[in-house]
Amino acid sequence: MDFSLSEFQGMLADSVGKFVDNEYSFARRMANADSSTGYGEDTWASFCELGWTALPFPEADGGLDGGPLETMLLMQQFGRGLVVEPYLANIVLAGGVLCRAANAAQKARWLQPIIAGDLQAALAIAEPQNRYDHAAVETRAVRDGDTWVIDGKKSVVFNGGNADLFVIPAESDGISLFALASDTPGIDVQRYRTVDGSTAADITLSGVRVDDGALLGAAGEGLATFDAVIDDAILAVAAEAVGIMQALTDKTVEYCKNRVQFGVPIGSFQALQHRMVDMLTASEQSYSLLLWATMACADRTDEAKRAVSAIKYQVGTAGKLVGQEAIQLHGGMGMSWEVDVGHYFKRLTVIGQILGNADWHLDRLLD
Amino acid sequence: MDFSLSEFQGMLADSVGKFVDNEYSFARRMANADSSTGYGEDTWASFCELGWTALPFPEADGGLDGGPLETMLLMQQFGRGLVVEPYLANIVLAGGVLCRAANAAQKARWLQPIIAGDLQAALAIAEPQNRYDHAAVETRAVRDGDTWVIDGKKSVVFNGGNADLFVIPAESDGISLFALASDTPGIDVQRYRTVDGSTAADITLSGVRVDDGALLGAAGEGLATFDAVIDDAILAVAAEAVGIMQALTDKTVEYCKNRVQFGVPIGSFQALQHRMVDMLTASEQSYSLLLWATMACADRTDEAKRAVSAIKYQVGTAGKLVGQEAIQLHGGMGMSWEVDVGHYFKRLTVIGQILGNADWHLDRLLD
Amino acid sequence: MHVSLTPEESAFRDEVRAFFRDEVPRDIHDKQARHIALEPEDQVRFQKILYEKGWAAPNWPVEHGGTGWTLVQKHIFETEMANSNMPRIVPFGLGMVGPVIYSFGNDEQKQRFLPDILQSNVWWCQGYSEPGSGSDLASLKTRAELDGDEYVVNGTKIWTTLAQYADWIFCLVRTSTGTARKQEGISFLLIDMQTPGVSVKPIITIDGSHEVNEVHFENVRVPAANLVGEEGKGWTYGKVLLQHERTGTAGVARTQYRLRQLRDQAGQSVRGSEPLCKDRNFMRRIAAVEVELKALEYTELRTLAAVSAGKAPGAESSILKFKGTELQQAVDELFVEAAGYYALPYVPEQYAPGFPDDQRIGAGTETDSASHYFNFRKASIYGGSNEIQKNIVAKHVLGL
Amino acid sequence: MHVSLTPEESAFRDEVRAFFRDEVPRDIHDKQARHIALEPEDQVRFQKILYEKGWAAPNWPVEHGGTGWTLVQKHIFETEMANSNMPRIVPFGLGMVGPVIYSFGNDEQKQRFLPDILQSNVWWCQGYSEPGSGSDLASLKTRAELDGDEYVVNGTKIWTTLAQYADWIFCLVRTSTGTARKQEGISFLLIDMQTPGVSVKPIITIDGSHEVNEVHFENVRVPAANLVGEEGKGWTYGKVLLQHERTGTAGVARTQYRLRQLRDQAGQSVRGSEPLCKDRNFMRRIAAVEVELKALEYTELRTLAAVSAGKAPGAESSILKFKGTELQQAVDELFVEAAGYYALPYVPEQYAPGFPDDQRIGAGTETDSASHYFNFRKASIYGGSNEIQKNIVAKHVLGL
Repeated sequence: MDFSLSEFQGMLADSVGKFVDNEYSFARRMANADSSTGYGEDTWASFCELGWTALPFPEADGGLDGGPLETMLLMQQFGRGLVVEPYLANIVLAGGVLCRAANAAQKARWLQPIIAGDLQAALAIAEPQNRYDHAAVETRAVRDGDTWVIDGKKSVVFNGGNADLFVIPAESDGISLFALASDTPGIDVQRYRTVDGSTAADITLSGVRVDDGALLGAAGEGLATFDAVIDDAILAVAAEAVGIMQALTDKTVEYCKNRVQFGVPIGSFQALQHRMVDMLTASEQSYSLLLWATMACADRTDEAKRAVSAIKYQVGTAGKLVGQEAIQLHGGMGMSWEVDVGHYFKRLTVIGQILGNADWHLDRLLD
Repeated sequence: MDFSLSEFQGMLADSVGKFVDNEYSFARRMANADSSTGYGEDTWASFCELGWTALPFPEADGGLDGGPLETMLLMQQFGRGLVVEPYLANIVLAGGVLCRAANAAQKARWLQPIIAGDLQAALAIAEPQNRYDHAAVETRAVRDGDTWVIDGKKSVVFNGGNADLFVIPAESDGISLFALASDTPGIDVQRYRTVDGSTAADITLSGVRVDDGALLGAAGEGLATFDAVIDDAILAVAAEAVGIMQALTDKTVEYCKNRVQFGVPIGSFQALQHRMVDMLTASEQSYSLLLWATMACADRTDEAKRAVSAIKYQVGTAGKLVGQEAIQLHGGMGMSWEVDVGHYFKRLTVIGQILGNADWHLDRLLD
Repeated sequence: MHVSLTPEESAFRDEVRAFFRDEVPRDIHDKQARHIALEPEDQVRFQKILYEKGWAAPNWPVEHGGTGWTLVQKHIFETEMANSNMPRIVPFGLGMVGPVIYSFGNDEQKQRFLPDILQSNVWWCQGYSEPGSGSDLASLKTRAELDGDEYVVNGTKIWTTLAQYADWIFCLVRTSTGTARKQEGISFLLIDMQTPGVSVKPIITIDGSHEVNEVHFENVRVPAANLVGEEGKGWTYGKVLLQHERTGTAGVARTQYRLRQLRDQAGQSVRGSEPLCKDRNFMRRIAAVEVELKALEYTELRTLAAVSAGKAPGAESSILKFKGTELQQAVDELFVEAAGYYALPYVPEQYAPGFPDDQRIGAGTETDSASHYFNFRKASIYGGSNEIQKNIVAKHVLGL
Repeated sequence: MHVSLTPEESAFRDEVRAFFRDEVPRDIHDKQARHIALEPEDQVRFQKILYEKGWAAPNWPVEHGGTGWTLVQKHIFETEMANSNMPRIVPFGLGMVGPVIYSFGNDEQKQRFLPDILQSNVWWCQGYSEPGSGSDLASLKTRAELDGDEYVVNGTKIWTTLAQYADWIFCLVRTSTGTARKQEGISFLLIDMQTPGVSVKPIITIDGSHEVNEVHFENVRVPAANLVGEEGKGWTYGKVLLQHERTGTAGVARTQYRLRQLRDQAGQSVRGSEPLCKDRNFMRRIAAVEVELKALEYTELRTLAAVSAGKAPGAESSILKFKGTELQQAVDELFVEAAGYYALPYVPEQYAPGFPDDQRIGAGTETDSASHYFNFRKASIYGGSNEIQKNIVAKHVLGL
């Protein structure tokens, strides 16, 4: 048992932290979110240059061989800076599936361009009827001669409006994973913005026809990959949530030290002090559990699966408390679009809603 | 819709309130609880004189024709005064069954003496296996010629150690209700004190043999009576709980106004002020819901059944908050046997545990 | 003590219910059901229908156009209005400045302003908060200096709801400085928004909507005749108004209605899936809020009964405000959680008039849940933050 | 970063586990399992077994008898001690006065007191709180006036845990008055309980138990040699001790153990009924506490890692205290709720040695749940109330 960072980990955390502090102001973030793609293409190019798009992939695939701990360090800083770029969608989710399930040719075609920043991809997690049970896939892939015919509907696909490539789980005696170019005939994309300043899309697949070259891994055996990538994504957004909670706690304390009412800073009011202590505690407890969960997954202990649900539950409940209190203690300022706090709150809310909410994961802990 | 009290109701609330204020000091309460019976026999005699033991019974049975509202007014004051006497067990529970199910001869034999203060009775609600589902009775009554043979085990019978008469629900193609003298052969009584200063008993029935004179109402048709009496009892303890919460809130506010730390009354600390406001709110909300639930039952509206579960849920959750905060804000004083606050807290805890806890009743609201 | 309605009360309930069902235009019903924001004209049209019926101002004295209803009738009216999913009454005229004018204004002011308020001819807004004075309202700095028979007003009001539509604004302004207590020297002034020097600057809130504004006053000349009551006594009038406002903000009936909508929504299956109502944990959370709402309904009735027995709405109204908004917000949360992933899409255009229902993202109004949740975080902040309410209760109810 | 144990750490864990299993007498295991209160002799016997093994004081410096363990070893030891359901170490000697003496005492004091503490030869108690000074500890009034080479002590200490068994008491006393700050002029004094003028008066707590006391000092003459450190600096020493105490009171491993016991209990059927573990709502509540405990385990490890990296246990230990006690109390509540009606019986005699198990009321130890719950409401009050801890965090961590 050991909490110390390796040299590489220390440098990584440091460089992402510096980027967020020096290159990624709130104004920049809002401008990126307001752009046509909903993220900063320049910013993404910087991520590639800094090697972050390569971080979680094996060296053999041109990656930096990072694991859950490295992703955690990066995402925590991204949370702190409220980074809107589609790292989760593109690298952790779509990249994660490709890295695990694609063959060499497929990796060359899709994973390398992702790492290089030349391809945007998206994994379809949810369907309209399956709420948080990503394995309950009703989109069907049917064999027809040499081809597969895919029909179904996918909900709220992160980065779905920007993606050149969709990774689509479909039912075919088990779950199969397909990589589909977004311009494949039969794919209809309804793009929209999301409340956290990002973008997503609903996708309808109608008689989409592809050959085996689109199949990632063996037919009907994609669930293990799908599950593993979802777990990775949960750890990643949990780390992001922890970064957000830390930022919100800091910002709220700072605001309350400076906001004067009744002739004194409101931070001098004991009732508010105790509530900020509760925010800090929720944030610190979440960080502690994040460390445990991420290490458990990195070390592949028996507890790993439970740890993933535990941390998602934790950031769901703690995130709600910290986010709501941050708004409340900022008063009208917390309600203003012009002020960063509300945007942190909204992203924290979104994290609570995706990949299984707190209730869902607490329930999983009973089984 | 009308919140005003009738003249009788106003006088009743007034007289019980005055008794509690003037005749029932905390010292008296503790002495009553410490006596061999666990209650004050003199005090009980006063209740009879004042007519309170007759309150909920019809005039035809020698009662005062009170309903849920009158019981509420009395029990709320009893809560405020932390009355330890077995009004719930003797009058509301055992008396309630006798009043509803007994025939004239049985009433003359058992109900009249209860009203007169000459008989202590107890209704067995729980069994070791049935948790809060009072209808899941495993005690069995089997017909053998002209007699019934009863076998089973009853848990935590309030007033069970003092009772001359047990009212025992038993399964016999439906639930039958039996009135058994406590000295009937085959009845074993394990008497003990309870954490709220009262007494109770576990009862084992082994081949207890009685004739039809012991049967209250028709064989196998006792459940409706049993249910109705449990509902009455829930309303009664809810009113008691509201009285306790009001007392605890008042006592805590008073204590915090007087307890000086850091050179000022601790009631001047905003964090504690807001917590006392939360206590007040929980107490007021409980009182409001109590009014609704009791009126709904008195008026027999469609909501009556749900109202009973709602108020028991409410006093369970609010009672926990108010009780715990009262102790916490009293600090060491709240932990002391010599101080009344802890005893209010314990009674409130017990009310939360009996007749279905908050979780149980919230679940009933879903059905 | 009785919870049941008398036959007369039942008949009144039926009348109110039928009125909302039959006399309010279908397009308003329809917009409400589909979460389409009402235009100001819709709002005025609705309020004028109430006026025609004589029901515009149930809480006003009869001589000024009130209804003379009993407490129970008012409760029935509120409940039926919520159950019929009617628009909220814009409160600034009928709920706020109206009562101040009929309580503290002079006869000329009553004649001049009350009829237009009652008929919703004039749109009012409220100028209380300032950038530096949020919870500490009495520290307000907007100055009104008497110059002849006019006040010259300079300063900034903030969080002014719907000022972009307003014809008039009622303001707390400072008419003298250097008073012993900062609550002194504040006056209550009525200002025509068309007066030169008044400007409105939008504030966008975190849900992306434009509801609130900054209102700037630069040498705005206001006739002294627009002063309500005595100069320097504005704080007293404003406080009465705030207590009225707080009682109103509990919004129990409306939250109860929304909770029933949520129950309905949870009962619906999406493409054959098990409906959310099979999730006992979620339903327990609904039930728990429902119990608290029922309790608050009776807390409000008890408070109003005390008021109708002659007591002014006092510090108890603060409990209604903070508990009522907590429960509103609890229901908002449950809607967001019910929506699952469909809480994410931000598609305000699909809640604009004319957008075809079948092209909406998500089922029903799921995608409106997060915006509603974000927007209504304001509820625990405005009208005196919930923390201020707890201070009031601690001081004036508990005597701490 | 790693969560897994190294082979050496695993071996250490096995050694500790085997030690508690094999070297601690059966009667102690048995009493613990049956919730039978240990006699003081049992407690001393247990602590002496630890001493013989060299494990009496893992946190002490090696030169004074500590173990020299790593942070991880200490964590393993704590966890295994809890998992083996061992008695709690009586903290006043080993956990409190010992560290003060080896940190601030002179050599003579170290030689005189530390060996007896380490060997549990002497029972200590703690004289901090006074009737008028609870949370406001520094307002203490017990006076110690130097008279020749003796202090004459007068005053009253309250909530003194297990003073009825104590040989010695360590006290904060006021050695000078009229100081600029009330924290000044406080000294740390060791007093033999046998000294004339010391008297102990029991306080019964709401669960009916006798754990705490008032200790009165009437002209008690204490050799000046019993002053630890400098006169007037006692507050500093006492604060260090309190921070040690707070770190210790998190009690995560023990609460985790109790939660597993509760899981076992919930898995048992009473006379064929459906066991409580089928109640998903109850099990969700267990799981929620379990998550928070796991988080607190790592919060504690992080704090200790910082300490072992050279930082003194600081204000962060306050978080461990209030969160740890909240979770202890949450588990107490769950035990009460699991007991249902059997939370009611108050039968302390059945938890006395020699009472036959088969005559107990209720199954297992259900009837102990309410007493435990009542008794441990103290946890959020003592050692500096949880409110004081939050004040400390607000001031020293958040800088408010």
